[in-house]
Amino acid sequence: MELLLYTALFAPLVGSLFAALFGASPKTLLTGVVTSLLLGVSLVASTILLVFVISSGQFVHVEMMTWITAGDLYIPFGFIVDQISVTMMMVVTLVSTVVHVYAIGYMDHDKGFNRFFSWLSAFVFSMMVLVMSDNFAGLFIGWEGVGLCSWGLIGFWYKKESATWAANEAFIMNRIADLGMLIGIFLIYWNTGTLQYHEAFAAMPALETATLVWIGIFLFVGAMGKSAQFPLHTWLADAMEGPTPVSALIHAATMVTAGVYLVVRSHELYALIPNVGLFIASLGTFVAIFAATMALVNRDIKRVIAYSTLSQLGYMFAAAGLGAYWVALFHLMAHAFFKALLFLGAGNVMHAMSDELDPFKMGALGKTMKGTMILMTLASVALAGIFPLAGFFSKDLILEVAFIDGHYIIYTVLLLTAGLTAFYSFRIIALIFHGEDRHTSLGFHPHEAYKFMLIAVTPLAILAVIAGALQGSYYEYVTLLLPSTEYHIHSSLVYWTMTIGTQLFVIASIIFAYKKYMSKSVKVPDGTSAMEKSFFYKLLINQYYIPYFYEEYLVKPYRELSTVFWKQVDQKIVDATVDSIANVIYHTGENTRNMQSGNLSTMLKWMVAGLVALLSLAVVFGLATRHSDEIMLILSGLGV
Amino acid sequence: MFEAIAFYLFAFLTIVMFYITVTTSQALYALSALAAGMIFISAFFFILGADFLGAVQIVVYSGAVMALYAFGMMFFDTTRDVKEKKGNKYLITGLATLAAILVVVIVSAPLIGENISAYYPMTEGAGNTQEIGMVLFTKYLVPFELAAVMLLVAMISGIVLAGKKMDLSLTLMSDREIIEMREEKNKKVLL
Amino acid sequence: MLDNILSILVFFPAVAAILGFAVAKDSIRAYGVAVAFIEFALSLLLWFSFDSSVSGMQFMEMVPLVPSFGINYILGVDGISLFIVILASFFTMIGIASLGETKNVKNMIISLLFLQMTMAGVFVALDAIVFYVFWELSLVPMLYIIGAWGGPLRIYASVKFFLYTFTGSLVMLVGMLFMAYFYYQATGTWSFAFLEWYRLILPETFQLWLFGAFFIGFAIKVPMFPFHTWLPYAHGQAPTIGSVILAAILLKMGTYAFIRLSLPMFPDASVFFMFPIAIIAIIMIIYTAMVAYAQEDIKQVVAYSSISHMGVIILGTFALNVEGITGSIFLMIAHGVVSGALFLLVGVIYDRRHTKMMAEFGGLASVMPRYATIFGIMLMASVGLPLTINFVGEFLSLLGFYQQSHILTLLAGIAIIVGAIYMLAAYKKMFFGEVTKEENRNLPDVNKRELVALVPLVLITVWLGVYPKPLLEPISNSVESIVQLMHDKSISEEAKKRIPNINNEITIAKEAN
Amino acid sequence: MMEIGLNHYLILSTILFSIGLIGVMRRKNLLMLFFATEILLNSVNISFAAISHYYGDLTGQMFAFFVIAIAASEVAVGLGLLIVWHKRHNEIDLDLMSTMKG
Repeated sequence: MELLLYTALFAPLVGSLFAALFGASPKTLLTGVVTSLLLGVSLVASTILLVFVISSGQFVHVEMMTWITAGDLYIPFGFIVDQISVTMMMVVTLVSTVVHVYAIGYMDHDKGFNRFFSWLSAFVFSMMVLVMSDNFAGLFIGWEGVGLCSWGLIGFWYKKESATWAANEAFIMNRIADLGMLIGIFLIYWNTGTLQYHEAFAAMPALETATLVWIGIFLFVGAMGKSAQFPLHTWLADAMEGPTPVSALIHAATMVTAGVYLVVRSHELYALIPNVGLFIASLGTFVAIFAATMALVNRDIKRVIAYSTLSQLGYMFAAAGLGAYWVALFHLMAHAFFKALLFLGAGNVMHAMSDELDPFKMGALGKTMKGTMILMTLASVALAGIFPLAGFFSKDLILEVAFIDGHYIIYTVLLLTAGLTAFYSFRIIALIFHGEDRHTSLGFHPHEAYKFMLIAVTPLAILAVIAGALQGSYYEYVTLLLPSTEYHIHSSLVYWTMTIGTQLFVIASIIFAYKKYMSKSVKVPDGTSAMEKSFFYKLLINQYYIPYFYEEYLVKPYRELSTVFWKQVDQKIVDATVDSIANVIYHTGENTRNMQSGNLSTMLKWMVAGLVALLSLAVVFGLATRHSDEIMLILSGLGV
Repeated sequence: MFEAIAFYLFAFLTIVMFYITVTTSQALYALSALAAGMIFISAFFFILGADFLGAVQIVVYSGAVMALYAFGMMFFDTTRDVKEKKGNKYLITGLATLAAILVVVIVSAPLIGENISAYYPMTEGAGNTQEIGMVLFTKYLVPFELAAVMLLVAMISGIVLAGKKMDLSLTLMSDREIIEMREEKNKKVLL
Repeated sequence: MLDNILSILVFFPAVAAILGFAVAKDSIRAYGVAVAFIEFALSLLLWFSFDSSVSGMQFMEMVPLVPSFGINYILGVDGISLFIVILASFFTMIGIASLGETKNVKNMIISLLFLQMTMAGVFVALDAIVFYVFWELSLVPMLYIIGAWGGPLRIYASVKFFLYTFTGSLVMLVGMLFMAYFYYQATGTWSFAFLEWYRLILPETFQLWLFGAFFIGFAIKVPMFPFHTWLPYAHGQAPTIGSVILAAILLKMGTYAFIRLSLPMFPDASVFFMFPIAIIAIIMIIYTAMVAYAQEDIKQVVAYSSISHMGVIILGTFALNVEGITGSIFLMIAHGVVSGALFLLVGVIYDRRHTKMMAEFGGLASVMPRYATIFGIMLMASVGLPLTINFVGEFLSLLGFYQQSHILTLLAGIAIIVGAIYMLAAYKKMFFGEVTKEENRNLPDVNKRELVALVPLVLITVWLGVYPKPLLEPISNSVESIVQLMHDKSISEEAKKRIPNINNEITIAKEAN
Repeated sequence: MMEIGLNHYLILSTILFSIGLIGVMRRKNLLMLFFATEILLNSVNISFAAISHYYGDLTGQMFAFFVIAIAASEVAVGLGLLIVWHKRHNEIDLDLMSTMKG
């Protein structure tokens, strides 16, 4: 089993290094194929591990080697495969294999083909480290590693100013959160004396609640960054500057869910501090609706999907915060499948439309891109949570959890969000694939993507459809580790009313979206319609002015303050002080030069003056030594 | 009693003479006053029982040094006034007094403060000259010889320095000649 | 041979430098590389024969110099100094090997070899006077390197560098003399040996004053805010090799001296000044990082980033526990490698374009992909990404200080944010975007000679990031003994509380097992 | 008052020393400068002799003796230099000697 573990872990790294060897050379299909194959190997290994974990109910735990030791601190490279991590491993390897294969087609014409695969595989490796590590430090390695790869992949087209800007923004925002995470790790170490999960969690019940609350908060701050929770959410939408496979893999299926993974992994901690959990749930709920509203009006397909991701992450946090960790994990898994599918579909559309992203300029693409249309519609249905697709099982469960726990506000908001989700999902579906043909007049000639790309994504489509069916068995095995809170609404009447009510609400939203955006009156907006002039539209299209706020009140002041520090403080105060000391000495010399007039008479006078000074000193010191005892007495009296 | 009268008398005379020396504008007066002062100082030495020192004082100062000065002055145009720029009189006096007091304080402090015993006590029954001879040629033999060498060196250097170009006499030259000579020299310097 | 290996390490380069005057100009480069390589091999030999399990001094040598005043020539090495010595010889080798076209190359190499002597001397000297002599001597070759091969403002920069650090060291010298005098008062014999000074328990007021005197000397060297302004000038004007050695080794002298002298000699004062110094360190971290962000010259960015990182090192040092001090020593080495590499990288581009202004570049990633890759790796190391060398040190330093103060560590942790900001901004300006300047379009990528210098650094960066144990173990051992010494020596309650008692913890751990 | 003690001599010496110093500082005539230095030396000689007398120690006299020797040498060399200077510049005014201007 150890060998399998290492295979699953290091195969992507080998792939990455292999691709890196060709990094600077022109495109070779080889890199894409090799990395994909190695990921396939990793996927197979993960699957075998999954089967092992399911069948035996045991963990696979290895300690590869020591990483850091100093004093009492001991951090090994340790890896663990248990129910939680193997779920994540499956999600990661599966989605990334699909994305790799897809990307061979997608990045076909790109000059940085080899570089792309190197980064992408490196990302998978980091993600594997993140989920498989058996301690917080190892988690942090993966945590930062995925941040790095995300930086490299968002800024993959480094000639584009917006891409590099977004890459830096993502990295820095993540760093802010990572600081919180780091502090959380420090707190854990100094309070429990270890960073190993099982030891640390075992020691936690003995700690004071206040300490636990701080640990919980700081770890969650880390999770907020990676999972782009408010107020650190702006980077995710900007990250859409990266190639679409990247968006599918990193910014939908895997990396952004790392925060959720962290909370799930630390469930023993959060179970001790339900108040923090409630805060997490509230924030998640807020982000769910907050992001969904922004998705309503956006005119960029990828951004809409990004906001949708954000919204779904909110759902996951809501579930995790309320203590339904397995539900969160389940939704994470289901979401990974259909969201990656959605993104990859969007990638096809983008390709077809020569990187045009405005759905209002498309319309009726369904005629030329049937395969993509089916896939995306499927993903959207799953996302909207229609029975019997994956989204229904996972999302409905979250609503139930909120309802049963008595958090009706959370429930109501999440329900509302479910409607919004359905609306914006089908808004873009309708705009892209149905309605009037708006693109031909703009000079676009769309074409369907390569066949193998479509085939590559079918596993995701299948999973998006059937994942819900796995709920029962999934529950069985994952609750071996996670708290087995099963949610049953006692009255079946209430249960059915709720479920059917939700379904009807969602379907109504979908129909509304279709109605609105399939009509022939849909035009490319030009900023003249009444809706576009309304306050809410402006608020939403500008993302609640939050990026503007960050730019104006954080970035700019930082830049200006930096310049002030350099030009004013460092040069005009600190350095000038030093120089002025030197200048005083220099000018003293320059001025006293006149003393050396060369006039013997004057010099004699100075000589006498000097003699007097020296003699006086001699007398003073003579007296001082003679009376040193008395002087010491006086000085000590003065407290010197 | 007699000692006191002698002290005050010679003290007064010495001070007056030296005062004249530093204040007069006539070099010749100054020289004469200085010579007189030197002789009066030797009186103190006699009073203090340092007979040999007194004799040396008269011989060396009033005899040798004064004679040297007198000869030296022959080279100079002593009649020509050197322009005395009057500085701040009080400052100079103050500085001078302060310096003098400090010197004396430092020198005398250990004497007053502690009872120091004689390093080379005077020998009973021997005359001052004899005593000096005994100490000088035993304990201070090396410094004495060094002083002798030093005097020799000084003598030679004096001769060499003063004896250069003895054939030239500025006093006998006309002003024009002097100016010409200077210019020549400046040229050399410049070259 | 092994008995005198430290003396050989110190004086071999000096002797070689003197002989170097006789070497022909054409072959001086090969000669320099050979000497530096032998020196490096010797330092490696030192490492291999070093017993990691011993926490005290090893390879001690002693020759009396002025016995009546207790001035002796004492050398010794422990886990704290070992790796800095190796780093010094390593960088001298790398520096000479990568030396580009330079005028008066002979003088440069001879200066570097002399510098190597002083650097090795500082880190192995165990007698205050010998230490001071090497400490001051190190200024001379550096002064010459900056003054003779520097940029347009080189005279100003070199004089500033010299006078500033020299002033500080004079205050330190006064402190040392007073320390020796106090030792004489207390024991009746004169001694300048560090190990004997360690044993002396000073009254708290004396500790405070002496700590202050030493602090000024060290703080200027580090350089700590607000004594840092000589550094940007020195780096800005120095030739590449000068900056590399300055950043990699010379700055470490200050932080090393804190650990070697201030902490074990003045434990109470260290505790007393812990928070003021931590606050200075935090100002250093954030303030200089912001200043670095505002720079237009890439070399200045790296220079200011050095100061910022030195702040973390100081913070780790004053954590006063094993984790923190071990981390700070490791970070010294890490920072040496990374900033040295960054300065080399800046030198690479400067050789090609003769400018260091970032506005002159842009889009280099497509022109010089290998250069961009190495720069990127070093940048990520500088930012402190896990599995690079810097992370281990930064993590341990901050972790250590967290025990002392939570809030201050949180503030200091901003380092990882601001560090990312200026580094990424600089990288973006230089490497991303379209190639805008015509001159940049055909720049050659890194050549073989540069790769010889850079690749080992990259390898070390990753190797020690993944597997830092070979370094951490001896360092940690030696640090434990110092921390224990501090705990035992400290007088005040506060200090006893702040400085952990290792023995206790070890026994507790054993019982628990 | 009538009993002459060491202090009297010291005071006298002080006065003479002051006079000498005043001369050194005020006179611009180089020759006068030499005279003033003679006064300084002599004033010190008086103290030496007096201390020697009152403490019964010959060292003071020895010192005075050497001082006289030095004074003699000084005059010899000094006058020689003075003569050279005068020959060259035809003046012995201190204010005109300023080649040492810094």
